[in-house]
Amino acid sequence: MSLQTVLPGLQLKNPIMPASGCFGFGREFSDLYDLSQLGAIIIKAATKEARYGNQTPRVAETAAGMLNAIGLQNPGVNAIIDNELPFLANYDVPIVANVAGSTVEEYVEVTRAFTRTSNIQAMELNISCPNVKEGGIQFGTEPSLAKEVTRRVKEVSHVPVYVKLSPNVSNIVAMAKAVEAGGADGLTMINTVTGMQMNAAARKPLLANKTGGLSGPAIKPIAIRMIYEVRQHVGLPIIGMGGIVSAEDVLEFLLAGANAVAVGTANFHNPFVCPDIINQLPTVLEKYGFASVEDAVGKGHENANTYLPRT
Amino acid sequence: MSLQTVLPGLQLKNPIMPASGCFGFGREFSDLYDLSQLGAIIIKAATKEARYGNQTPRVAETAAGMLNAIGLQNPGVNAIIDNELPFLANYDVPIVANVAGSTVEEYVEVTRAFTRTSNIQAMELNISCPNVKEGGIQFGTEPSLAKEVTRRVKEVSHVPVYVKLSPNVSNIVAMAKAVEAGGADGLTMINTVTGMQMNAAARKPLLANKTGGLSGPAIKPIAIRMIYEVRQHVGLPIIGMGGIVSAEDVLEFLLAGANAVAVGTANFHNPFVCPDIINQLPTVLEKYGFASVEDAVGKGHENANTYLPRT
Amino acid sequence: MINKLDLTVVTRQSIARDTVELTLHGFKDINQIKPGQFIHINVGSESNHMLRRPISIADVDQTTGTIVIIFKIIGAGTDLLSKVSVGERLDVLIPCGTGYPIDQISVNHALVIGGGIGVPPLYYLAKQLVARGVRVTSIIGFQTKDAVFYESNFAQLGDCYVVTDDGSYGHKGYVTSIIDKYSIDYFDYFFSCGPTGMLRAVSNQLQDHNGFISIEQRMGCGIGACYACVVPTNDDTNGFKKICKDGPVFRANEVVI
Amino acid sequence: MINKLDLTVVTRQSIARDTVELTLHGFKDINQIKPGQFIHINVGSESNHMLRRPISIADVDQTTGTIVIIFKIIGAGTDLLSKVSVGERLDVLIPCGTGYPIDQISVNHALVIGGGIGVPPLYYLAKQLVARGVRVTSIIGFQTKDAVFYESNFAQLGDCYVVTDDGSYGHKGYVTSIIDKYSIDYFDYFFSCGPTGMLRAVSNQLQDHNGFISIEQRMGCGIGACYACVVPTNDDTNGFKKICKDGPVFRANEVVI
Ligand SMILES: Cc1cc2nc3c(=O)[nH]c(=O)nc-3n(C[C@H](O)[C@H](O)[C@H](O)COP(=O)(O)OP(=O)(O)OC[C@H]3O[C@@H](n4cnc5c(N)ncnc54)[C@H](O)[C@@H]3O)c2cc1C
Ligand SMILES: Cc1cc2nc3c(=O)[nH]c(=O)nc-3n(C[C@H](O)[C@H](O)[C@H](O)COP(=O)(O)OP(=O)(O)OC[C@H]3O[C@@H](n4cnc5c(N)ncnc54)[C@H](O)[C@@H]3O)c2cc1C
Ligand SMILES: Cc1cc2nc3c(=O)[nH]c(=O)nc-3n(C[C@H](O)[C@H](O)[C@H](O)COP(=O)(O)O)c2cc1C
Ligand SMILES: Cc1cc2nc3c(=O)[nH]c(=O)nc-3n(C[C@H](O)[C@H](O)[C@H](O)COP(=O)(O)O)c2cc1C
Ligand code: FES
Ligand code: FES
Repeated sequence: MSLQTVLPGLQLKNPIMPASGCFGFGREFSDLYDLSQLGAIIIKAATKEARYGNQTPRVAETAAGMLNAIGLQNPGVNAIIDNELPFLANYDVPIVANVAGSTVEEYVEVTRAFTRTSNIQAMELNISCPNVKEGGIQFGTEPSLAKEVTRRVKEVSHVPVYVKLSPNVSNIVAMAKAVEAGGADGLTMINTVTGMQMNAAARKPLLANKTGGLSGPAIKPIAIRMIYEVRQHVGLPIIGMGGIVSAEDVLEFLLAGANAVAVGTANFHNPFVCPDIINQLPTVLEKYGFASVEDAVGKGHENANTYLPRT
Repeated sequence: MSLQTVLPGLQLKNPIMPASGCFGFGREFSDLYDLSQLGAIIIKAATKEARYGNQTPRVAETAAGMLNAIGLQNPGVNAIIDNELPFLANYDVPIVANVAGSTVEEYVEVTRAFTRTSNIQAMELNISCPNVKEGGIQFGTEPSLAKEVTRRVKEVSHVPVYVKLSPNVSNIVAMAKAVEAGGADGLTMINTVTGMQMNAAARKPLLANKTGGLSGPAIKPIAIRMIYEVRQHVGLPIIGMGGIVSAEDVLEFLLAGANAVAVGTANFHNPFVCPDIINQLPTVLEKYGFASVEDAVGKGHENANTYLPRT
Repeated sequence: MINKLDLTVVTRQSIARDTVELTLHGFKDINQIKPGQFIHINVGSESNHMLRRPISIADVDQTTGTIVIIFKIIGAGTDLLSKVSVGERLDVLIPCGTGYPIDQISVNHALVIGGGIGVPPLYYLAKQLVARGVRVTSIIGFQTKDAVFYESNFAQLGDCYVVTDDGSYGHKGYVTSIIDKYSIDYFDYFFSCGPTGMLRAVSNQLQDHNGFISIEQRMGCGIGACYACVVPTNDDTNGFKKICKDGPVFRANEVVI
Repeated sequence: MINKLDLTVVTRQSIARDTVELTLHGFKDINQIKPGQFIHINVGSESNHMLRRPISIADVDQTTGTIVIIFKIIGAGTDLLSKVSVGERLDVLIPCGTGYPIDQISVNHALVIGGGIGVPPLYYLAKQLVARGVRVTSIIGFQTKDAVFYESNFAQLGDCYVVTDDGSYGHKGYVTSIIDKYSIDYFDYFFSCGPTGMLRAVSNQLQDHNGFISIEQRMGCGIGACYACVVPTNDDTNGFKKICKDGPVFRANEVVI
């Protein structure tokens, strides 16, 4: 059975890729299995300079999920290009760089920095960061800001740009349309849902950062709903994510309209989750009567926009 | 230990009440235990006329939660006043009516209808309904609409009005401030998060209504975060809800700034969950060093607005 | 009155492919149970399984004070339930719903028609009818040979026809074909439980007969409080019934299926 | 290299209040394990417990091919873990982290200082030191008498002082008071594991000595990929270490605690 699928910049052997921030730069997982099995790898966020991130504790367990407030810790875009990407180039797997920043200028600079490497095949624009210039409003919750940062990044990027949508919005379709208007080549969705846990003994929020991003199966219904809604109105390819732990979950995302998927938090529960899902996917597709991955995409809709690859 | 707490219109023996829609009008649960044990009861939504609601299936199980799309099925405000409230008046427990509508006028008419009964002590304005006149925009996601419907309802209401906030918004604080400006006496939060589940065999969304509201422990971190954020900026009393299943959960809500709580979905898993929590609450409060319910409220904050009862 | 109880698993047996029979002990008032009622079972914590699972009462043994349930493993909840060990306890709501009103009707010869996991509640019904001197003819349908269960139990109570969709056992075809083939029209009431498609076919074919059907729907509370399980009534009142409380048993054509 | 394995529970024993000792079998390369390393344990499904729990390796038995872990029940995860039965299998990542570098240092007399659930990893450390001819003095601290465990195990390896916060057993006070009281300064390395407050006090008091400490933090992946468990280094480089991979053992004063 064919698991292949072609998205802008990405020739995927299969639609499964680890999500940004849950797989580092692949080194640790490369000790566990051959990374060339993966459809692609989305690496940890890159900012202009190295960032230490938030204070610890940075993670908390929640019902069917977890909260994280890592705070974009990363060695900076240049160190990533020099020290991490060459290692990943040893594997036969497309790499998606995750780009973050606090100002439009930072996004643009990180994107420009990446143009000097041929070791990435696409970029994922993480617009869930607060915009320091706009007083901390998130790029990802204000359509006009999202459109603007997409447009500016597209001007300098040498690879297709996927914009990663935040679920913390009243109207996800408006956000998708805004980044489409900004020239996005694709969407990835969803990022984490902002949440909090209290530490009753300490009488304060458990995470040092107070709030954190909720991920895992708890948010899967939110992700499916948002992908379904966006697919009704927007024709861009979608890489879906949010709570995937099994091949059945992947099928649910494909039916909702995702063209491929990313697996985040589940890597912590089972570090082999990505190859496990890749192995089980053909059986699950067959069980439900699908002949290939592409055959299942969007089939949960009566009428919907479809992404038609430009081949 | 004192579990008492006083909120506008509500003299609560304890801070535990069943959430709207998860307890009907109390009849079924009255066969299981004495309803007078409860802090209060929030009854099922009332609309002007009887409504049948959505097609079935109306519920689906999700990881640590469920989706529902009941669709405000209810016998209409007059039948509720005549057939349901007199039964509840047999118990020594404050009743909160949940008011819903598709237009501002419907909210006002339902509220006005309730003025002929003395069997309710407060109202909860369910502003998560789509406004048919405004093309289906939810009252609960647009601050100006929320303010307007609050103001209009307050004009006619004979009891304090709590406005129930929807979590499906970019900025929950803006919503809380808007309904405060509209004259709300208190807040209840959160309503369900919009979600979806796919039925792979049928190749369509599992719920007949396609989308449904996500509730249960899965959404607890979202509820805690929103209550914490609102408590930082708004001084209204808050009845917190979203995923409560235990007395520890209740404490988490109190620390985040809730003055009392409602328990929804957990009633389906354990129909005795409310009395169970009421029994366990003193032990849990004591374990964490609190002398009463009111002693714990807002203690998870360094600095926050507090609701000071006007006594 | 509905009770919340921990019942002890006394026996656990696989009786057909993916089909498990449990005997449960611990409910004192089993003589209260009406055929067609169900229990609402907690299959896991709130994190694993927020919603209980409704399973019909398939038999009641007054002497041992036990009840029997029979269920098919179709998803995560029934899978977990199938793994309980003898001696473990199950948290259940019992008894739920309104059963077949056999004491309110006068019946001489009953036709009992079950399909798949709709068969279990009909067994206790048939036993109760026979105990009241009613002659019982039963037609029980399954997908395939491996799925057949309780044939001999029904056969002990009267004529029993078994059908399978694929003809791998008993008669090939649907339960309705048996009614035609053997011109079964000498009964005064029919009682049916099974997939919606089957219930529709049965209700259509037997529209000139009195009868009762038992229907399924996804449930929340299981006690009548949440409006998850409603079904419109088949009249002009715009009315509705709650399957968990007013049902699962309804007069044929009482509700829209 | 880290392995994901199902280890079989060989013994399960309560050794102090809320404190459970498990012996686990099934990891072939146990001679690879360094004292101070941990295993990352899956305690439930993704719905129940998304995150694994890190627990130190307390002992390794080359002859039976087993490892020992000792943990305190402090929350839902350790509670579930405490309920495993002998014969059940635990899904673990093994071995995780970087242990005490005892083969890279030259040591004659070691002072081992443990507090509470920081005591377990020090037992395998002490055994390995003794096996290398090192003299070992140990100070182990607990909250109260009921919580004390492994006193005789440590006593068999050298001088062992037990302290309790409330004085209900052994010496009253903190581990640091023993060092003062008995003027323990004749060691060339100290090795410590326990609550952060204790590690700070020990590091302060023994700042003129060489030593190693083992620290805790809430973890995500447990293998170095997620940056959940970082700790800043104690120098001017603005650097950091990952506790799950570079640690949990660090040179005293190498990181900011
Ligand atoms: C009144 C009544 C009596 C029943 N009696 C029996 C019986 O005796 N034997 C038997 O095998 N089955 C019976 N069923 C069906 C049984 O409830 C479902 O097969 C079971 O709930 C499936 O749970 P799951 O977790 O395995 O499946 P999943 O598909 O994983 O369940 C997901 C959710 O859907 C619900 N659901 C799925 N299928 C059904 C269904 N057919 N009816 C109602 N809810 C469903 C589940 O309860 C759960 O909330 C009965 C259903 C009803 C309403
Ligand atoms: C390297 C390392 C070695 C450890 N070795 C041992 C040991 O040998 N024996 C022992 O009893 N304990 C040990 N701990 C602590 C142990 O991991 C926690 O007690 C345990 O994770 C608590 O889980 P819980 O579900 O019971 O508690 P909960 O508080 O319900 O756990 C909630 C979350 O917080 C995390 N968490 C809570 N407390 C801690 C903690 N102290 N350290 C790290 N994460 C925590 C849990 O892993 C989980 O993700 C060690 C911790 C680390 C980091
Ligand atoms: C620990 C952790 C770190 C993350 N870091 C990033 C990041 O750096 N950039 C980003 O775009 N998303 C990040 N995410 C979000 C994930 O990529 C993903 O969108 C989200 O977790 C939902 O998927 P999941 O439920 O499968 O984890 C992170 C998530 C987690 C749990
Ligand atoms: C089946 C069901 C029906 C509900 N009906 C209503 C309703 O009629 N009006 C309303 O304001 N909220 C309704 N809610 C939302 C709950 O009152 C509550 O806000 C939400 O479920 C979160 O709490 P929980 O996680 O404890 O269930 C309903 C929830 C469920 C699960
Ligand atoms: S399941 Fe709640 S009313 Fe029937
Ligand atoms: S726990 Fe993931 S890096 Fe340490």
